[in-house]
Amino acid sequence: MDLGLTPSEQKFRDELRTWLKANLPPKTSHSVKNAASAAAYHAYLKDWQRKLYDGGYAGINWPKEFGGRGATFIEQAIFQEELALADAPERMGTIGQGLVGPTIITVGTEEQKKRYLPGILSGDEVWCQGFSEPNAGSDLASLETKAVLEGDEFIVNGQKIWTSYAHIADLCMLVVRTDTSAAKHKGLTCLLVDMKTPGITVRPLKMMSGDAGFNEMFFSNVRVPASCVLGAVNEGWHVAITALSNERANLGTGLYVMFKRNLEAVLVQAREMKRHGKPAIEDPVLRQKLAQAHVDLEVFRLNTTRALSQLNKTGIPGPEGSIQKLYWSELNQRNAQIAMEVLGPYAQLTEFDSGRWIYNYLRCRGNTIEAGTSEVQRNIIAQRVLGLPRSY
Amino acid sequence: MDLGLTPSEQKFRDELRTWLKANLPPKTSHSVKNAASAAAYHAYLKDWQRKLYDGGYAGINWPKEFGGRGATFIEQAIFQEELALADAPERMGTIGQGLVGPTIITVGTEEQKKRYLPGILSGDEVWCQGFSEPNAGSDLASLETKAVLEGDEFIVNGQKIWTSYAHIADLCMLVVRTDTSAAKHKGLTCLLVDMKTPGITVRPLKMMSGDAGFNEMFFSNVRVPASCVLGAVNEGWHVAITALSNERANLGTGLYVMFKRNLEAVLVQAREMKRHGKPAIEDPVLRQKLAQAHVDLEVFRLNTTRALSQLNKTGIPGPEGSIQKLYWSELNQRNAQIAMEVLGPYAQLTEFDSGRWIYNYLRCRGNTIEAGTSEVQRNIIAQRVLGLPRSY
Amino acid sequence: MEFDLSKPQKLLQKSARDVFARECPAKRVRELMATDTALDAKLWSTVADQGWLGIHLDESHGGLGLGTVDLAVVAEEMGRACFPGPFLGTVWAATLLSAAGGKSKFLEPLTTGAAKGAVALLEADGSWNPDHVQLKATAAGGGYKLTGRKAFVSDANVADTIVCVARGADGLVLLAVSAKDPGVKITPTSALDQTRKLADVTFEGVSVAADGVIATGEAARKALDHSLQVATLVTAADMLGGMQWILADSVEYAKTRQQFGKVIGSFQAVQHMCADMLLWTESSRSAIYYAAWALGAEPASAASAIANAKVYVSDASREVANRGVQVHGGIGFTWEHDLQLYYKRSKASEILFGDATYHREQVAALAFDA
Amino acid sequence: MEFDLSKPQKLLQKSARDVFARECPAKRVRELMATDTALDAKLWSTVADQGWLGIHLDESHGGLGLGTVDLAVVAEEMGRACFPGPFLGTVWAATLLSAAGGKSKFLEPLTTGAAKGAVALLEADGSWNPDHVQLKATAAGGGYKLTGRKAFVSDANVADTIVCVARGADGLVLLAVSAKDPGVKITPTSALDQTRKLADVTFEGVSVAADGVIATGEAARKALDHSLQVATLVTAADMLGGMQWILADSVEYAKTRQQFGKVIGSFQAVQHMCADMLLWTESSRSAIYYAAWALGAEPASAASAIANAKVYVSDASREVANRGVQVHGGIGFTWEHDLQLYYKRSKASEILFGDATYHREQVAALAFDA
Repeated sequence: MDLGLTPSEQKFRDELRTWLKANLPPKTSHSVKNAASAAAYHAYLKDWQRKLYDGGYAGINWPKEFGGRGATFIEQAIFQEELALADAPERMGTIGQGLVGPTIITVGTEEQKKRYLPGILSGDEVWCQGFSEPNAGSDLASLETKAVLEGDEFIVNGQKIWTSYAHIADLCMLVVRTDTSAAKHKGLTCLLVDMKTPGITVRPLKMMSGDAGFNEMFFSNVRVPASCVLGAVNEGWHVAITALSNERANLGTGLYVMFKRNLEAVLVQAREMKRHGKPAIEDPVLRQKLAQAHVDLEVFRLNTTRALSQLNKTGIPGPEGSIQKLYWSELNQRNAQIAMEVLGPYAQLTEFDSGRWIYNYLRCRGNTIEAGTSEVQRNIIAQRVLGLPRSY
Repeated sequence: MDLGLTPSEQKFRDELRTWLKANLPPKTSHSVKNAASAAAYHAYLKDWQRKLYDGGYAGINWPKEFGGRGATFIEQAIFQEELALADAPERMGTIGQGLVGPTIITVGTEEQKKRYLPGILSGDEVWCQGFSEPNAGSDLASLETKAVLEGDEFIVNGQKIWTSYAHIADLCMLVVRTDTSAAKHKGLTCLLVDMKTPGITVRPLKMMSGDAGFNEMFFSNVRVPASCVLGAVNEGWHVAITALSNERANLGTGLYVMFKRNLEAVLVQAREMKRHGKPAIEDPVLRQKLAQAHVDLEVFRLNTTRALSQLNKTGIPGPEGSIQKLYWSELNQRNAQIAMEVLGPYAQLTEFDSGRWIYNYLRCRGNTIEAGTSEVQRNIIAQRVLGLPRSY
Repeated sequence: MEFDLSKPQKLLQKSARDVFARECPAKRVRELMATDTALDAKLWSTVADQGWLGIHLDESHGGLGLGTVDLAVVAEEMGRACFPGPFLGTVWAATLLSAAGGKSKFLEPLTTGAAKGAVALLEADGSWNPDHVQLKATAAGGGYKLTGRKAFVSDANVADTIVCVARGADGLVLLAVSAKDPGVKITPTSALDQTRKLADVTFEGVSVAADGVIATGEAARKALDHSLQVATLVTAADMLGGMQWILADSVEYAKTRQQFGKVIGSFQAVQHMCADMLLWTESSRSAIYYAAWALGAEPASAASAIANAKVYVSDASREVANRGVQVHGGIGFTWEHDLQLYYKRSKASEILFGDATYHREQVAALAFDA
Repeated sequence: MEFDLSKPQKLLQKSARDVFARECPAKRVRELMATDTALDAKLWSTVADQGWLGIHLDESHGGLGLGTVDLAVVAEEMGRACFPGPFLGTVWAATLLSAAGGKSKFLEPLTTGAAKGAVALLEADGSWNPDHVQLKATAAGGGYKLTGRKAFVSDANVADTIVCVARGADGLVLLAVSAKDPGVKITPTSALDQTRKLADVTFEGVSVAADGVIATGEAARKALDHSLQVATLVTAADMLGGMQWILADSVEYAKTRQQFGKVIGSFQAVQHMCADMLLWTESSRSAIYYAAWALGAEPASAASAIANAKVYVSDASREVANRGVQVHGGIGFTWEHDLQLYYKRSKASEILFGDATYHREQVAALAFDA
């Protein structure tokens, strides 16, 4: 057991730090919250992705033959951590690089690899992911969006929901039903769809916070060439599962830094806010809660590190990802509540501290729902890790 | 809404208090924990039950025609509360008076009423309840103890478990399977069995605390006259459910006083124990926990009172009993944990405060299991109160 | 003993529920919360006409002469409807003026609906404990001069009358001012719950004449404490109505939404969430109804009953709201679903008059230190 | 970076597991716990022969020269086996003597198994904070005189050597005495966990010669703090082994026990309990392994890593034990089921070296006040 970095890991980190110091763009005042500046914000993010690409930091865990860096999972984690520590801009290419690209590498044709991988790495093409539907949330296999083959084109009709980036994406990894007579899991196909194809409508979906974090996508007689099938026809379930376990392999290294920053910001408040006439940080009751937040976060870091170390050996993301997901989603909710308690009446003000606390408190409710509810994660752990029989 | 007692309720309480002052027996040094004095202890309890009977306080909610007092549910609750407040001895006749008697009154024959009810009221005959089996805990309908009719006798073979009082009981309300070909619920019969019948063996069952709170009962070719069927043959499920809802109607008024006393005893400790060099009761963190214990207990009292008031109107114990059971069992576990935290290292000593804290901590684990697990209670609430569909 | 609403109280409940169902559906709530005031003049006069603004106050003080249980019944229905507007501020102010003797000229307009009210208590430290009030009231003539800032004042943005809790030479001073008085500056603040607005109130050397002096010293504290209990009750009952809505809506959703070929309400995990929601809601009801009763019938238990209730309901209401979102899944997390209205109002109410931690300390002081 | 046991550590783990499976089955645990000492001479010499009593100590101090991770590996297996006897007291005492310089004549017998040890820290107030130690050590000749009472001393009933933490004129004093020294009185106390015994130790004017003075002042505090960290690690790792046993046993039971015509492990409620048990167990493992590593490799993080681990594990272990009983139902609540052994040991360990609340305050001091 050695939790220190190996010399090569250290070298990777040091080079990255040096690179970041030289290449990190200045902060932008643009943001998606302001429709007027959203376009400028996206251009800014595209520039950043291009810079990462030019620096050799795009798709860092992809095999070298596909333009990646062939980095280990641990280096990937270091990468995410360093970006977060440097407060780097978000990466618009995460769905392409983390989810779509690796899946194309695994099951795509040579043509598909040539056509799509470069654009993912350079950030020139932004991807979104069309899995969930209004009636297929936790139960993905129930999806109803249909694709019928006519000649060498699929005609797609239906609706997707919870699609991040759909409003700016160039391409979509879409799962559709191609065989309605087969059993639920067996009639699905994965399509790589150009978002400019006629018949696609994207509508922003407002969250309870009032922000538009997701979209709905509507497909009306959208024609997709048969060459855009990823994997085989009616093998879409397998492709989707591959994509999702690639996503889970991420394991939340970047999240840790984000949560840690939140806690640090709460501590800043706890030093300024008063409780019983003294700084809140000195209040024994709040100290207990803040200490628990600190412990939970530290355990999250350690769980993640341990899982990464495991993944680094086996190379295969397993159901352990469910443990991480379950842990961080509930941790983030607990800690958001603790933040509210520290802030007292200030907690509710939308203008206080740029409204980050309210946003955080409301946003985190989605954590135990998105990417598999906590209930589904517990089922997965019980059944696939502990070997208990299916419950339904 | 009026939470004060009505004049007649007040009169009942005042008379009872007066009676208790005159009739409460002195504390005994005997106890079941000491095998040598157990017999003396039981004699003491029998005397007490006899005294209650003579005073008109046995079966107080039974109809007057069967020797009861015809008291309301609220008077019954007052009765339990006053006994607890006076620190009266436990009532050995609870199973007979609360569970068996009311069921005999509802479904028994005239002969059965004449034969059994007087002994229950006077306390001359102690009852136990043979429902649970090793393979039929939460799933009562799966019980396997068999009874086969031979002439005018049933021959009983099988095993029961978790039987309180079996080692001293004179009679047992036993549920057995009389039709193995019928669906689970439909082949059961309830028998009233003399515990002196040859073939019955009782073995004490030690709890994890080391105390023998329950028993196992073994039946080997036990012959029970057919006249001892309570209700109809193969109608035992219905009879058992009637008995259990009579038990639930109890709603835990006596428990409240017991829990309240526990909390008061914890507070006494919290005033004496030191934390950070000051009385533990002044420690802000422990104060929060103790205050929560106080609130939870108060809410339990109010829930119980409200349910009683409801029951007093409708007369029918409903699934709301599940809410009370769920609430008090989990409350008692939380508060036992708080007690342990207040006591610190003293918590674990078997000689400290007569070992009551360890006993309480271990014993309360059974609360969420006995008389229907918390999981079963939540199922009942979801399905019978909220109308959600069956989950299995 | 009868632990249930009386027949007239049940009629009142039904009548309130009908009024809000008719005049304040979710669509109307959304329209109103998008405004600066969240106030609908017609809806407000309906409430005023029913006498609900002074339902629990003596007839001699312009009230209906019913009790705090009746007030709780109305507040619960407001919570169930997410009723927008300045009910809380107005009732709090009226209760305070009534508790201080009921002689103030400011009282009657509040109970008749002619004026809206607010009580300015909190300051920059956000403490609900009146001991921490620092805003200065300097005796001047027969009245006072007020200088300082109050924060998180419920309904101040539409209030005609603001009762300011200030510190004078001899303890607390309660001073009623008109929102239009020179030197009174009201700045709305944008907050989570858009159905009940908050504002900062600044007093820049505001002169309060003798008839604005409501109470001073011990009398002021006593009236303030009682009014805080009543206002906390209103808030807790409002939360109960919200919990009831969320529970009912979640159970309904669980009965119809299908996943994995079954309605989700048949999954044990969902069933158990719903069962817990019921347990918390009904336990809250017990605590709140009892507090409402004690506040009228057993004043010696009132402080403790209110603190108990606010501890329990603050946590229970949050958990019910959280489970409500979880049972709904993604849709419960959207702007378009009405759950968000209740979710936010619940959170704001958790904070109002002190959260569970604050009231646990009150409970401890009352129960352990006596 | 490699966050996993090394190959030799995995071999050690297997070897320890095999030893305890062979020589310390539950039946033997039950026999031993019914004795006054919980000590099995043969089992004890097996452990001693393996070098486990000083596995983490320098070879120059009579140890094996491995690290705290290896110690944790052994302790985890002891927890999994509910290993009875004075391992904790002996390792704690040996670690303390080693940390204080390793020169004491009392040290080697502890690591070889020739002597059993105990550290007497707690007093009547039950505080784990060394600042609260009051027992007086009065300088006398080259040594000290000890008078006072220590409580809750792990393994004192069979200890040959007792290290007493006392207060001298210049701060803490660590004094090693023989259990047979005149004036040392050991009174066993009966407690929840019968596998690891506790005792009161009274010092009635006990004379400690110069060679019994282990350390004083700053040096004493430093050695004590380090030994407390190591002993806390041993306890936490022991808890981890227990959690692992309870989890495995509960999952196994859930796979076979039938109710309502199905194995109970197919019910979502049971599945979710088991999933939570796994989450708590694995998270505890992360926290404990990290603390074990930091204690050796990154001393600056050790205090914080240990406090973090004890916070997390104290709560997690209790919850795993509680869920374990709940999954088992009635049978898990009986004396005859081995779950009770683990249940009680878990609770005793939760208390040992301070519960979660105590360590949360340590975490806060280290993380927020620096």
